[in-house]
Amino acid sequence: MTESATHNTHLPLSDAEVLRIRNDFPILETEVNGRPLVYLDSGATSQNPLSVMEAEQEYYEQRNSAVHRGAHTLAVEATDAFEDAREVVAAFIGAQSNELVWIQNATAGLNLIAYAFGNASVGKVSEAAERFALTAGDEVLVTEMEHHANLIPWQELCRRTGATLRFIPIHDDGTLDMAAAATLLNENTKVLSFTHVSNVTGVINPAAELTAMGHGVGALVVLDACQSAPHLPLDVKALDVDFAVFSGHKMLAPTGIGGLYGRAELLDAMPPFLTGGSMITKVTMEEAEYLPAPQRFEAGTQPISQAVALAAAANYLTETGMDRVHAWEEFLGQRLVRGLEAIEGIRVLGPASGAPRAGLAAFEVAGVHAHDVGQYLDAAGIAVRVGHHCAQPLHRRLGLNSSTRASTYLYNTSADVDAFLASVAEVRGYFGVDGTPA
Amino acid sequence: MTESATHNTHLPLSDAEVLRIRNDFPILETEVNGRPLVYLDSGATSQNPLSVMEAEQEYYEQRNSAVHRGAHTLAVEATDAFEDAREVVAAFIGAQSNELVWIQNATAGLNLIAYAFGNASVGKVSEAAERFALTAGDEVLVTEMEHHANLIPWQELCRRTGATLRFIPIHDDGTLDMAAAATLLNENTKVLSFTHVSNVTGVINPAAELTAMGHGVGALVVLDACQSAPHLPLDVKALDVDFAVFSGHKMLAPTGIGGLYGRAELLDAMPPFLTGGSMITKVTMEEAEYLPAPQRFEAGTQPISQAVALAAAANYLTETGMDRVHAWEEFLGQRLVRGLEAIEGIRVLGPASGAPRAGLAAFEVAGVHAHDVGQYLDAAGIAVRVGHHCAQPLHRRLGLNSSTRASTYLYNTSADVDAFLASVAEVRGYFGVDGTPA
Amino acid sequence: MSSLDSLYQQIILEESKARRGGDLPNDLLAGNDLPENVGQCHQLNPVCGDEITLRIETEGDQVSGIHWAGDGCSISMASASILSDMVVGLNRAEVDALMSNFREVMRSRGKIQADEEILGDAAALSGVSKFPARVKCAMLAWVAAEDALNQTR
Amino acid sequence: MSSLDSLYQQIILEESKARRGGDLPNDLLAGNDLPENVGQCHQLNPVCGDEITLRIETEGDQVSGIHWAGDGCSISMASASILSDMVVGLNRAEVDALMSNFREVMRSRGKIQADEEILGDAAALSGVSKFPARVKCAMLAWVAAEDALNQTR
Ligand SMILES: Cc1ncc(COP(=O)(O)O)c(C=O)c1O
Ligand SMILES: Cc1ncc(COP(=O)(O)O)c(C=O)c1O
Ligand code: FES
Ligand code: FES
Repeated sequence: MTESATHNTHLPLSDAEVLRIRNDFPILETEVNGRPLVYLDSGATSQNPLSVMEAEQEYYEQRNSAVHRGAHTLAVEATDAFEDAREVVAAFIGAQSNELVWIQNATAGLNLIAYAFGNASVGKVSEAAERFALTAGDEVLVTEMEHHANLIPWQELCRRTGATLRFIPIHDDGTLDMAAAATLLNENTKVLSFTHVSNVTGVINPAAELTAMGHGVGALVVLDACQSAPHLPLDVKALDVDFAVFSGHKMLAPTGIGGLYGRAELLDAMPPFLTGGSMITKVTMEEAEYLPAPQRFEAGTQPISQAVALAAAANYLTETGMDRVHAWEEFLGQRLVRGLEAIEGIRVLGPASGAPRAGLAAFEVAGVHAHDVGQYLDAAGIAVRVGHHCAQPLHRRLGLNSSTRASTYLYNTSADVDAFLASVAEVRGYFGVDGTPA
Repeated sequence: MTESATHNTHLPLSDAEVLRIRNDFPILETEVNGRPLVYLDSGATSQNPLSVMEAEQEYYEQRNSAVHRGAHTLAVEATDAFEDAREVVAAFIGAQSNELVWIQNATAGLNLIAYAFGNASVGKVSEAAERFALTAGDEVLVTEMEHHANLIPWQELCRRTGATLRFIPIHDDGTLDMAAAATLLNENTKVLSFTHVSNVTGVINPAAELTAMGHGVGALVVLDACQSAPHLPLDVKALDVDFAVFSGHKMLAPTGIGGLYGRAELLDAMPPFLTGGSMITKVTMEEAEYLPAPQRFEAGTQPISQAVALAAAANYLTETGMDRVHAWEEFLGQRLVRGLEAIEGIRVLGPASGAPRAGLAAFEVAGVHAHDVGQYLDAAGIAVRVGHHCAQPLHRRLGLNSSTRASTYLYNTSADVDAFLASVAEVRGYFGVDGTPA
Repeated sequence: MSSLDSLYQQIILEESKARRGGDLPNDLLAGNDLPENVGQCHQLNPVCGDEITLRIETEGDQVSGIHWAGDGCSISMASASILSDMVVGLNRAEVDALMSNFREVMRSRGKIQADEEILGDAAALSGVSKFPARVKCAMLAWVAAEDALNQTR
Repeated sequence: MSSLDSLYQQIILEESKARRGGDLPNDLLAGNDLPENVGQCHQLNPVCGDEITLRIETEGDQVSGIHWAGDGCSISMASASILSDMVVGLNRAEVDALMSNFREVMRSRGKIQADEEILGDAAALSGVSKFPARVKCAMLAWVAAEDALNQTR
């Protein structure tokens, strides 16, 4: 076990404890452009602790094999590791293990749902699958703050089925217009899909309330938990959502793995998406019969070692304590916003300081393009994300094309935030747009 | 660099050199049930050399980041690593790098093709995409020896579009009935999809000839290269196929990664499959415009470290020499079959000894169920695969439900084969079905 | 005894060839129009594709007959054979008790010692519990029997 | 000079604000009904979503005018501004030579030293070549110009 085992989970996180946590993350010790790395891009992808890398290494050195297929010992051990991982990760989000489907990433998970609904909408399908079918007149409702991953799959589903895509608008401060949501939801709404936390504004949507509203009109409710599962205690049962997706690489795990939660009853009724080996019972040249969920949705050789690594990451987070992680990031998020608000020429997207937000902040620098801001910070060793963050409609709504985003995680200190703020304060001067001669 | 760098690539592989190669594979040194592991299940999944594990570890310790998105240094380095990997793996199969799409596994790749064709078949699509559209009257042609991964996606595509699925039958020795192929191909055939090498019989199909026949009637030709890319020098351009798929975990790389080759012209014309971030140019709440290939088919955060690892695996194989790997496995394959033919009560599926086959052999043991055979071998530390190997129709055609399969790779010695044969010779006696009292 | 030998005990190998009760005729496989006192269930092991169709006949509270058709590994065939022999003559409560004991032993990963008093010949299947991948084999006929019995009145 | 300062040389910062040639009116963005001697091209940088629409007017073999509209980072704006200033007055062969030299320098990852004799003010953009993620920024206007010029006769 690495350092993390020594955490005192009774106290809130502190800079001192974060410094201990950082020992588990070798990449955080590297230098960039001759400066110690200040990694503030965990909203895009997070870094992996040693225990996660070791879990994967151990898997390849001791029990790598195809799962659910062989009678030999390695295959049994690989299968155990794989299914144990499912149990750990399912528990991490409050689900049962038969309700967790492995996916490549959240994007694939949202596509899985949209395509399965699409498959229920063409040709002969089972009676159970009919509830997922969409036709002209049906509506899919999303929000104006969605990541492209929770928007385009629905656009394409609507294109294929003739259903109509609608969206809940946002207020100027980035929060969702709940009054509009109430008006837009109606008996034609078959699907309500929304992000738990915005990856741009840091807004935390009232997920339980929205879900209840969606269920009130009989809609299936899909939660994009990409920015919540890694950062706050997530309980899909408590929220009562029907589906949820998240990506491993945003929560201390490798790329190539993620999770799709679906209520058991729904997963079992839903038609398959990807087809092939390991998800069937009986196959003839003419047709195939499918296994129950979750196997029905796991065609072909699965990302086994990545699932094992994701479970190690979930364990790392659980051992640290998700409530502590959340509280620490709330603290960092407020520090970010307060600091940015104090710098001239900066406009923070989303809620002002004091209002609830996740541990991230996107902003505009008057007169300096986001890519130039990012480049300046990079020269100081500070890694942030620039661009539209896969949320073009949201940026357009807020009147800009791109922004700069700093996003924190459990391994960031207040010193990271302060170094970032100090650098941002220099940007307009460097580019000669602060009124002083350049 | 590990041992492999010292290979003398002018000589054919030999047991002595294989023993050196084995030093690169830590798992091959483990014991199973108190006996040294004899791993003969590479047809299901292969083992990873140190250089592959190190490449991934190095990635996470030094440059893990989101690609194609950030301006910061880590993001640039991750993007370089990711795109360099694409170049290496594309070159490995004789393709250009813009013709290689990363996929989770071969199954996902075949589904990608089938769904993209399906998407070209509904609603308004671009003119360029029309050539992929299928309707009633169109035909998709596969073979009777396909893995479920190259069968069910086409069944489902046909179900959705009204097209008809046909198949080329096989001879009793497992080889393809080429006369039937010639008859079945006709101007309605829009797609011809076949496996390069059978994962059950070891038959190597005449891919270039079949491709020319398919093109002769204007069909698009898809190659399932799962069992060829890892084991023989593969040149998709020389074969002239339109699409090809393969899985990294069968070629010394981790799970969670594979490659889809598509002729540049086709990939650029084909509609997208998965949609979301990183594959778009412009997105509004109403619609999206898509990037050219390969990005168009790579939605969301990609399996970046796995791509880097797959490139390391391709390098390992190239340094060893694919012609040498192929020749060695031909030798092992013949040794397997000759040995099995000499044991009473064994029926080998596929071509008899002397006839060409890949380095694997599946067989039936008279009176003993395949799972019992596998269990017996496992107790001796020998890992083989039992079951239908995701090819139920092929097994049914050969008159059985399941078989036992031994499959070799570059790290197997003749001693591995001999240990396996010695154990197989004991099986019928152990289960009391050889006529002698048990 | 090696763990392989504890899996394939002599009695297992014999029972797998005896296939007692394995005499359900083909024309009854569909299981149509069953009278109230007869239940039938088809089970498939998705790992291997092996199948069994098992019919149970009752007289009042008692199992009066078991017939099945199917193919599978020695474990699954021996298990069906032993089950057929043991269950005929038991009443529902006795079958239930037997089932849950058997299931518990099978799922114990070798941790629970089979009680021959309770399990009789089925105790010979306890070696299976150390081979998680084979537990489904041993359970196949039992799951079918449980379901078939539940259909009867 | 730090590599950041070599990227953002004073002249770049100035040109990015000057935006010479950045005067293409909105109603010409569609680029309909262009006469033979006028070419126009729209380019989008997919990494950031920034766009430029650039129009080239020719008189015989010579470029007689450049006008563009667009927004982007300082590198892309400076590059468009410098290009507009340099290319007007050159003939096709000269533009071709300039383009290919500029492209070569940009793609060199800092390995090829820009020749001020050939590249003039555009040599100030050579610091970009050490930042692969920004090369597209510098090339955006140039790719548009190349395409637009190819449309003219
Ligand atoms: C011939 C063939 N095709 C397809 C596959 C599917 O590969 P994967 O499970 O990696 O998607 C396999 C491997 O199982 C195979 O052998
Ligand atoms: C809110 C949200 N949804 C979806 C995604 C897509 O995740 P991935 O790229 O891992 O599929 C992201 C991350 O980029 C995100 O922040
Ligand atoms: S292997 Fe099929 S039932 Fe045992
Ligand atoms: S960042 Fe968009 S053009 Fe430079």
